[in-house]
Amino acid sequence: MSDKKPEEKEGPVQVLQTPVRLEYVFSAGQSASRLLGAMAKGKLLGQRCPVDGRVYFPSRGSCPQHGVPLDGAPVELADKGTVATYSIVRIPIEKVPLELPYVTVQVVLDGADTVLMHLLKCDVDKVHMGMRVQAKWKPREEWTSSVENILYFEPIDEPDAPYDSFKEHI
Amino acid sequence: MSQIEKALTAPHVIEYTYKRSLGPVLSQFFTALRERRVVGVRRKDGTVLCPPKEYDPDTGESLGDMVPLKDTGVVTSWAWVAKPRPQQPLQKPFAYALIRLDGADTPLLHAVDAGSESRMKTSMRVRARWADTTTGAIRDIACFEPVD
Amino acid sequence: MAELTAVIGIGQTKHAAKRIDVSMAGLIREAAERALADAECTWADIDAVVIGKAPDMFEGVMMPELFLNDAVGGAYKPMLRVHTAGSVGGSTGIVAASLVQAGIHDRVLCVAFEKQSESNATWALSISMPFSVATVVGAGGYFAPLIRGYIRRSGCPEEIGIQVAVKDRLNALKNPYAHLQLADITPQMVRDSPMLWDPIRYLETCPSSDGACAMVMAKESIAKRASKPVAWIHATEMRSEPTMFSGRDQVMPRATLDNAKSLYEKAGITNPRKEIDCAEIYVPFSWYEPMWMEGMLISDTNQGWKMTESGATALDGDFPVNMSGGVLSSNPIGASGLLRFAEAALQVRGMAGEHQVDGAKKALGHAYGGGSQYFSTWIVGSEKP
Amino acid sequence: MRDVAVVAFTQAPSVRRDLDRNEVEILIPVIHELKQKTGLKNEDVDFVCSGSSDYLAGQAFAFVSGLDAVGAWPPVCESHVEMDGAWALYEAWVKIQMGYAQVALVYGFGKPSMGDLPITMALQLDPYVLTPLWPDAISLAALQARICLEKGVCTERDMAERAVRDRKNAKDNPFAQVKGDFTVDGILKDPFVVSPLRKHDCAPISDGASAVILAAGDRAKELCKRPAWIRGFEHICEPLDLGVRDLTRSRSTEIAADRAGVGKKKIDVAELSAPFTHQEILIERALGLDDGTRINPSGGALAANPLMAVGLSRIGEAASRIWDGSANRAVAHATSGPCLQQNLVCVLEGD
Repeated sequence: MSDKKPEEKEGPVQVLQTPVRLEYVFSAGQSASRLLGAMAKGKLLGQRCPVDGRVYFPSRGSCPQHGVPLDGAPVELADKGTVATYSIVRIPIEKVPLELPYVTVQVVLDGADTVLMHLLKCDVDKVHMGMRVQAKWKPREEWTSSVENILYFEPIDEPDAPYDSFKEHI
Repeated sequence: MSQIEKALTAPHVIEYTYKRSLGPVLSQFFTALRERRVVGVRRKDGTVLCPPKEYDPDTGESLGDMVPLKDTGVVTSWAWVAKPRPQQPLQKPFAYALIRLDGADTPLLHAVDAGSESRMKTSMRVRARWADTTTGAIRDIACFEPVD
Repeated sequence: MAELTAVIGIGQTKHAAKRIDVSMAGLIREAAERALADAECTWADIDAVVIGKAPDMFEGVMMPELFLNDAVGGAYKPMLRVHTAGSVGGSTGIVAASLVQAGIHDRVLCVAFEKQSESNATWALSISMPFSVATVVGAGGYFAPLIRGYIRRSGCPEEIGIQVAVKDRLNALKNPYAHLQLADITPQMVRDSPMLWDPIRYLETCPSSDGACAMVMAKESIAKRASKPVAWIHATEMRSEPTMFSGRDQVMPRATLDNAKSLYEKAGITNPRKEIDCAEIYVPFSWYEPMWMEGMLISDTNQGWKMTESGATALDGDFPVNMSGGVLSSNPIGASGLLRFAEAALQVRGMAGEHQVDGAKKALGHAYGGGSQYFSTWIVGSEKP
Repeated sequence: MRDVAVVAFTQAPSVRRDLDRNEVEILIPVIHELKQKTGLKNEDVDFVCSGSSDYLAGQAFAFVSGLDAVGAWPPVCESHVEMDGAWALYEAWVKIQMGYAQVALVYGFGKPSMGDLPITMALQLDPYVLTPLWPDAISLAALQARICLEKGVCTERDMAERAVRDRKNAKDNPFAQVKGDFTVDGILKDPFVVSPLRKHDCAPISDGASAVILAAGDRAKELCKRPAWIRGFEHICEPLDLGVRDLTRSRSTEIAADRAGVGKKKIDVAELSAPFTHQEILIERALGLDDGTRINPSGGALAANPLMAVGLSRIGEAASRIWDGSANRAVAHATSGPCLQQNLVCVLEGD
């Protein structure tokens, strides 16, 4: 027992602080594990929908449009692609290796039929739809089974892709 | 389906300290706890709820008539926790118990430090053991202890 | 086949960044008690309760309806908890209406809420999951590229986003329940506000609010006896599609177009622009007003911004939108959809106060959520369908 | 009321921990098999409803990815409850009653193994006065069990008999997790987990998923030789606070059973979702079941407890007994909340 008396003047208790901490073990699942395993070797693996043949990257294990598993042979993709759309972000977030303002992009990788959300390191005034970009990888010795092996994308010296070639991905 | 392969796994933690505003009735309850007192609330039929609520759980009617209670009471049920988890109120074997405080008609849930399971008994009398520092929270009562 | 159903009572809280004067139970009771009073009934008259809110992590309570059910008179009654992302408020209203329309219950109370000040929505929405790359924080980061897509397609001028942001805040000044009360708002003020996720500026985004909304729905024989005007439910509709698939139109998803077509068909509406008197649309970023004018087939494709530009969507325009001030002025996420539905009902009841559209007889309530993939809508009218 | 029937049911095997698949990967084959069984395509389904929990998944909006398993294209009329799939089925039944739909797909899924489930469930309590004490789900059930034991509602032997029965029945259920031949005397020698509950008194922790097709009138007859018609359906919620409830009975189940007409005629089969043995006894009594009813031919929740799907699976299992002709009238039960706070009762008939 303590003899410490609370101060009467503190006023009524109006707010209760309740800490919550829950620990989980998260599974990447079959499809993402395969993709991440390939990333450890510097490879980008897409998966083809058995119904319409379109290539998903990243794949979540099923074609959301047809509700079928994507369990066929993987398709290796280039680490180059086209910016479908983008945003310039001026709010900081942990873990993003770029300074504010930075660019987030939806990239259609060459050979893929879906967009990948990622970061783009470039002059924010230069970013535009159709811009050609390539992945900037971490040094090889730092590769792990992680999407973070790609630090960000960077512009490359290739002519812009025509709007019609990527407009369905916006 | 193709063969199931071993998947990658990783730890994932969700951690946040929520800030809960209390409203008038819970505010009085927690303010009293900070002062090492317990209050309940009177329902229309005269019975007293503790912990108090700002409404009658059966009818939805608003409540607000606060009633001072003793910090002693009687155990109406209990469960013996031999291996406490780190979040739980005591880090040695203890009982969770429903405790009807003197002056109240409904029991509240809390921990009882009885030392051993053999000392626990439904209808045993207990008294609040107050925390050294009180902040206005249910754990201002560290636990209850048997009254001999 | 469905029983004719009407909204006979509506209640909402004063929405604010932090309602530290109330508990979660107190917040939903404030809305529910007002809805009961409006419906001239008591807790005991309610047959079932439907509770809606967005993710449980906002308040840090798993299935909080379990501890809140008795706070809204739900003890020993049927209770359902709806969660369909941002559209959840709308879906909550639709589920409650269904219980009456199916002939199962006579009077149902629905309550939707969010007490965002218990935590921080941006935190809850941006919990980074293992194996995923964190690129952006908050919903604005997700929607900004889509808005850019809309601008590219439609040629929508930059001024439109600013114009909506001002219009909705001016409407909010007429709504005592609205969170933001920006009496001095001007286009210049919006233009000068910080660019957060280009092209979205700070004042083009919704606030983060504590708030709740409640409605009592009743079958025809009860609604007919009400002493106040009621809002008859003409049609409800909902559609969902996956977040991402190859070739998905993220700007103008098929789910919104299918939803609109089906809703109007059910409500017997052939020309929504003419037959609907006003609409309360889920616009969390100002650009979504023109986008959903198109998505709800009220405007032709790529022309929605011209409705904003011409003033048609202003309170005194020929198609007022977001008379209450909309999501841009109050955003208790889980309740936001139900507030849209409630405003549509208030309008056709002629009970919208200073933000009443004169003679409104038919109104649209709309909500959407997820990655523009969940849509829920209804049409209510002052006359029976 | 319209004639509405459960016409198809699929489930994933319940396992203690499926570390190799995420929730969607568990769900995909379940929904795929359901479509194959019935020959239904997405365009044949008018309404989709699901049940799941963000806190089990450790992620906000976790249910959204469930749509990937459905293949929700063209866009579907769809809703989600943060409840067991049994309540999703109730919502779908309501939609069919009001004429909004003819055929509905309902699913529930959960991977509780990802977290420390008894502690996760403490977040389901009153956040002001209960959660900060972190009473785990087993301790709360133990408080209720002691009251039942001390008031003579049941004995430890009665409780153990339920575990023995359910585990024995589960031997015939390839999807069940805890099964085998045990003796009452044998398992009563086991130590307490949280006194007065032993391991056999508690349902296992299970990862799993299940899915059901509901259909109205003639559509049901086309899809199923002997549809399991829903003849009574009700669910009731009590206050959460243990102190204001009579924990020696399940009042909410009694009310729901009465409104669903459980007692009107003999019940051949009952599938119960009680996660603790004493709760199974309380539910049996609230439903008024006697020796004439086969209880938990699948093993019930005590043999496999995939949260968010376990209640829906009870409806599927009860319907399966109608389909195979071994029952003509069955009752299924689902529960949610601490100590049987919220309960659902569904009566199914063969004709």
